[in-house]
Amino acid sequence: MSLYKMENLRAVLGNKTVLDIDSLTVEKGVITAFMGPNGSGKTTLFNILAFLHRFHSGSLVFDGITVLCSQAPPARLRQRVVLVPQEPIMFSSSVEKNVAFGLKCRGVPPAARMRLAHQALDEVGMLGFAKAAAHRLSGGETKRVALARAIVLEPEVLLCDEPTAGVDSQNRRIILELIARLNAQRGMSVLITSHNAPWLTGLASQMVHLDLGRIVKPFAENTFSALLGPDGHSLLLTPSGPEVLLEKPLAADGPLTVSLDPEQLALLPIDPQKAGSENSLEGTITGIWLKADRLLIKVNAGVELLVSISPAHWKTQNLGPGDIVQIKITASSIRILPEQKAR
Amino acid sequence: MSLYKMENLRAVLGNKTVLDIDSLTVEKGVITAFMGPNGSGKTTLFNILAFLHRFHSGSLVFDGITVLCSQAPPARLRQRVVLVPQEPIMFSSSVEKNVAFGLKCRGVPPAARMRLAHQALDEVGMLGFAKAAAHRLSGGETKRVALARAIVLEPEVLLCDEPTAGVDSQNRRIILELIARLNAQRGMSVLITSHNAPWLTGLASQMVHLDLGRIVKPFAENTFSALLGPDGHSLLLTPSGPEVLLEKPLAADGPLTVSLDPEQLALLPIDPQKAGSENSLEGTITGIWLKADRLLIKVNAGVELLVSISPAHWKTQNLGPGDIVQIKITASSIRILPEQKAR
Amino acid sequence: MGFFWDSLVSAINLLLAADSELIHIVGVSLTVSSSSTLLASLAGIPLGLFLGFVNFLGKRVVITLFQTLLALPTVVVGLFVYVFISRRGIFGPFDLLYTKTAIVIGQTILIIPVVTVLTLAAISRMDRRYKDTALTLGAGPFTTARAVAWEARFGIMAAVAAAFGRVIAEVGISMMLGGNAKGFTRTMPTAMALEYDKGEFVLSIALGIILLALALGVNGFLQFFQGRARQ
Amino acid sequence: MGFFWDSLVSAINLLLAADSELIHIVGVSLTVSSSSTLLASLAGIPLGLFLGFVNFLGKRVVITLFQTLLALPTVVVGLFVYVFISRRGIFGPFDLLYTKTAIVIGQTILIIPVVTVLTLAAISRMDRRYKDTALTLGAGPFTTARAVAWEARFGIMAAVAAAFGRVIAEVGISMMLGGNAKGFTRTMPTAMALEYDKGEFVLSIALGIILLALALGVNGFLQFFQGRARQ
Amino acid sequence: WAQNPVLVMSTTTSTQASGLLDVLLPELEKDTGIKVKVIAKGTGAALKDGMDGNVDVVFVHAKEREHEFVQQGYGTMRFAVMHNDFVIVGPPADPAKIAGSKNAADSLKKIAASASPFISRGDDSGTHIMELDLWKSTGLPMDSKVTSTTQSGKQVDKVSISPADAAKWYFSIGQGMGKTLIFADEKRGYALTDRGTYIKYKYGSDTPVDLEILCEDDPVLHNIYGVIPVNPAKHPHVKHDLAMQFCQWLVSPKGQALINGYQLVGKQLFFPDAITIQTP
Ligand SMILES: Nc1ncnc2c1ncn2[C@@H]1O[C@H](COP(=O)(O)OP(=O)(O)OP(=O)(O)O)[C@@H](O)[C@H]1O
Ligand SMILES: Nc1ncnc2c1ncn2[C@@H]1O[C@H](COP(=O)(O)OP(=O)(O)OP(=O)(O)O)[C@@H](O)[C@H]1O
Ligand SMILES: [Mg+2]
Ligand SMILES: [Mg+2]
Repeated sequence: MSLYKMENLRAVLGNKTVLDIDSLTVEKGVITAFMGPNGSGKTTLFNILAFLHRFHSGSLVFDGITVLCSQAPPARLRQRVVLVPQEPIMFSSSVEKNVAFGLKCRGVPPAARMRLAHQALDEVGMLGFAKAAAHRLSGGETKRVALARAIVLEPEVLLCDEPTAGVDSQNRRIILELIARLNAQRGMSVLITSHNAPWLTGLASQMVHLDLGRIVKPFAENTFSALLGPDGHSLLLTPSGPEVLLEKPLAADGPLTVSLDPEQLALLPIDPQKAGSENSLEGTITGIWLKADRLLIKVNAGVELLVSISPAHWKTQNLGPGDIVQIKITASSIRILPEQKAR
Repeated sequence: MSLYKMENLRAVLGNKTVLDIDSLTVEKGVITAFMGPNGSGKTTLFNILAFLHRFHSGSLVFDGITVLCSQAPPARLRQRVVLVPQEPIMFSSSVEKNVAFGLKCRGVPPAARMRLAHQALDEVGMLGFAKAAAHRLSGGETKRVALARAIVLEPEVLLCDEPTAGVDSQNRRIILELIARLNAQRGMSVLITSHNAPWLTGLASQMVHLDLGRIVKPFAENTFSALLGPDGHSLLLTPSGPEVLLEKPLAADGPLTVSLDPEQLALLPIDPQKAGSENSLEGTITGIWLKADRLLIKVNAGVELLVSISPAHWKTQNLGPGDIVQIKITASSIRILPEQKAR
Repeated sequence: MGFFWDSLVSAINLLLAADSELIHIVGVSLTVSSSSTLLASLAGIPLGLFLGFVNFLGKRVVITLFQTLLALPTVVVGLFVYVFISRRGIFGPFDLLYTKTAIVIGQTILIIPVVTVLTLAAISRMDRRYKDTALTLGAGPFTTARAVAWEARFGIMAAVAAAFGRVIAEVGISMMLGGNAKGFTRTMPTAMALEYDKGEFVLSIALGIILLALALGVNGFLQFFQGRARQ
Repeated sequence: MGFFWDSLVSAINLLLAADSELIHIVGVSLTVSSSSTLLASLAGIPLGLFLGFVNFLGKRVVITLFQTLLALPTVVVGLFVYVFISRRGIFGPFDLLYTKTAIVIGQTILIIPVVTVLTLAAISRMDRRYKDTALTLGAGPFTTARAVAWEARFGIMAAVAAAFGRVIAEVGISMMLGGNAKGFTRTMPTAMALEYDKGEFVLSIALGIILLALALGVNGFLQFFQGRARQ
Repeated sequence: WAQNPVLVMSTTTSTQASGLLDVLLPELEKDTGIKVKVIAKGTGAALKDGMDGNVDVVFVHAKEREHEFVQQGYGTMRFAVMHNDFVIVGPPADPAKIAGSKNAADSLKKIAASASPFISRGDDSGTHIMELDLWKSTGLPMDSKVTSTTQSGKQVDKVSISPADAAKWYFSIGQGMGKTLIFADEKRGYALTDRGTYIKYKYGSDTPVDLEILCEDDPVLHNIYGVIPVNPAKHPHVKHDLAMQFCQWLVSPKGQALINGYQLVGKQLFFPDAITIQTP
């Protein structure tokens, strides 16, 4: 079943179209991840999905209920959806009172609400701070209390805007485990944003990529700033690196943003005869990951490149970290991205 | 030469000792990284080192100048040190005016200051936003403009409190390259905090680990919450996992925090005969890194464990990502950490 | 300077004599101005919160009107209320003119705009995230307003303090609606105005000193609680 | 209600007649109250910023004193200034009594505490990071104060608006130090008080309506610029 | 004293400011048990209070308007209570040379001729009306100014008059008697004042005004006070019986003797009109 259904959803802030989603459906009961560079509209979208801010045109359907852009966001839906913002703010009272706030709004009696608040604080490892002044907490502590303040309400939908930014590595893991558990055990729908792709891969069952407010094909990895060669037929990935030939010539001013599809890159052992040949870069393997059923190889070639190959192919090549390899860039792997401009 | 020299530096906020540094020297002209869990006092320390907040007792010497705890932080030193805070705030004017602010304070004429501001904005990829309203930027955009606002001043010392949290992956790389360049080309001393250890390793030449306001031996990786077995002789790393025998019995209430030294862990191919034996865990290899001259192997064994081995040893074992291995935990690899408590 | 010295000595003498008339006047002043401050706060704080939170057509105009009402002259308020409560007015039969109640009504009208505008100013500078946080945690409009008002409490307290200062020193309305009747509706400022009219400058200033001492007491008391609340 | 209708019609008639006396009174009112608001802002805003930023022994006491001075009675201010500028006072030779300057002096003293306390309230709620950001970027105390004041500008504007409202409708000081001399120092509020004393209630309210219209104009003008600044 | 009947009276500021009421009212309460709530304001506003039924009795000094008040049915009857007199005061230097004059109109002429500052109350008070009558009797040219207001939908014109060509020296300040004297002192000018207020500001103040009586004893300068109960036919709620009792007490030998005996710094301020009392 679908939780959110958006059609032609547009949000304008100032006089800039910050969000422009043609069509997007978010499923119920799963974890959906929203990725995208800074300013791509993630926070704007979450504020709309939490019924806090208005949108400008288009349609939004939440669990079968149509939300109109012409009206103030519907207050009665807000009890079903809770947002943990990117930079949460604490009310200037104690930590436990902050966590109990939402329960109080829901009419939970004082004793029960303190018990539940302490339980939630324990989950994020902040129980020891229950009586501390909430507005004086450190950045990461605030983040964790804000999560506790949301999950204590056991909402149908939890919106987490970068829940782990600023949180230390141990607590990051605890938070991610907590989110996974809430989803698995209670069927809570979770929407999450992050710039940290690797750990999201295992967690989310749907990944939405945003750029300049639009939904785009993912290109999170291997995105570079590049210069067009003088004839428009080639690209310079690094100021000192080799040229890469393009399929067809381009006309552009200044630097371009290009993305290389990891699946379309080939990894070859170094061949002294062919050194410095066209469309290939040389680099050192610095890491290897397992991602779904593919291996991701990280190569430092002046810029860092990711190459995706099958585990079977890997075994045949007998390569390991520290080895020097050659990456072949096919013209079909190159995607030119629209340059990000203000207003 | 030493840039900062601290002795018995204590900071008390509310009625909690937030910082208590016995002795610490930060070198000039290098990049120093400060690591530590949430609430360990990183931000508090940076505010003191930027001469913004006072400390409570002890001594601080900056470049040969003694700063007294009994007096307000010395204003004249502030022009030499610039802080980029964890959650920067923008003045409600345009982005370029924000970046030019510090130059104006230094009496740079208007034309020059706009040129320099635009240059700095270009470095962090925010030139397109020069005329935008600074206080309306997204989280990551704010972070990047705040960095531009600091580097445009070319200070002797740059303090960056989590400069990359909330910044997208492409710009994260740009920022780190920028910081490395400022250090290498202009000899700028850089102090940086982050929860993201991996990339700091290559960047920083000194790493300082904080916990509960004190300087501690590093234990960034392999830190877990564990339960003491009923007799006090063994530890439970995962609720369902095997027990790990300790060198000597312990007495403790509730969960403990333990850290396993990656160097002291051994990686063995799976041995069906010895399966489930004491002090060993089974898991899947999920990643391999090169770090300095060692290989770091990431194993998912219910909890994620890092094992450090030599590249030579790795080659002999013929293992790869996806393979199942056994990790032997020696009693000497276990370190019990003090539990973090509020107040 | 001898003049101020004389006044100070007279003020102390007046206080030491604990004159029953003086005590009555002080009592009237305090009762009247705290009542009107209380009533104006009960109306003005919610009004300010409403203007800060709810968007409606012509809101800017309403805010401008309230800001204009900061310049409400006491004579206008006095006459306005007079028309209603004078014997010929609608509320004539209640015999309100020249009573403390009449002063309270007039003063409340006078300072509602003060409390409203300053409350609005206090909350309109609050971080928008306070409101959003309350809303997303499921708070209704009242709880949200209360949560934000709590965060803006020092600003709102300044609004109330400004309103109190305005009425405890107020002459015009107290004269017109209270009538400055000795033993009934004479307040500190009207007593001062009378002494001034009589040419008794020293006595007038002496009463002023006592009034300021009174205000100092009230403020010190509030500061003490603010200090405790700040912790 | 006929009374208010009469007043409104009279106000319009007065305006249509463009009576030279009325124009003079309006002129005096505007000159005097904008001068005193300007002077009080020049003193009160820096004072408020100072109290907000600089820590010194007894700061809490000084703040309490300023809060107390919100209750400064006009009679006290009037007499205080009178003692200095009357023919027998130190500044007697300057012949200031019963001039517009005298009113400006008195009104400025009256509203400095208003501007100070409300400026302090406005900046004390500002995010501490504004100050820290300015400092770390190398700003001196003045630039830092200016940067924070800029962020608190709407609160400070409310402070100034409150002060302006206070003086444009002020009677006591204008009477005592200006003397309400027709053609010289008569202001809108003193003219209203006079008409009230004469029992000319309709004329009094008519003047009040004109005064409020004037204040509305000033505030509408300010709102317009606020609106532009907000963009 | 909650049970005591309370009578509401509006009066002119001079009766209150002179301190006379502070002597009369306690005695009244002793004799009759009546407690008086005093509302002091200008003569015009005090009479208006009576017309609106806000008070039970008015105690003012504007003979013609008082008669009008009774004729129009607002008051039941007027009791003549007492009088004092007006004097013209001025700076000791006396630039208009009027010292010792017993002719008020003549003195004003000289003041106008010398263009010396003259401070007028300008507030339609009894004193102001008297002053304007004096100016009219000088035969000097007068300016009149018309202000139109609307009352009950009809246009009503108010005419205010003042000496012509006097912008430089004629100050109309619209304030009470005391303030007028202070103003005159400051401006080294002349003023018409009732004797009581002058005595108070000259001899009873810590900062005495530096003014001398320059013209007095002109028969036109009498200032007569009357007291009028508000008519219950117009305002049934008024305490007419108490008001009558109060008026009768005021004109009784006891009341008149108290008025006669009231002195400020050794000088008698008011002279009883209801009965003749032998002054020793
Ligand atoms: N009120 C506003 N007026 C103009 N532009 C705005 C306003 N608010 C946001 N923007 C712009 O809209 C864009 C989207 O902002 P948003 O906060 O949604 O980005 P984001 O994807 O959350 O970015 P980040 O990863 O940095 O948090 C940004 O470029 C931002 O500058
Ligand atoms: N004013 C204060 N009163 C009481 N405690 C405070 C105050 N300010 C900070 N603290 C506490 O001091 C500790 C250190 O805070 P600090 O901000 O320096 O941590 P940090 O290392 O920067 O953490 P993070 O990684 O979350 O940013 C935290 O536990 C915080 O709650
Ligand atoms: Mg965001
Ligand atoms: Mg921090």
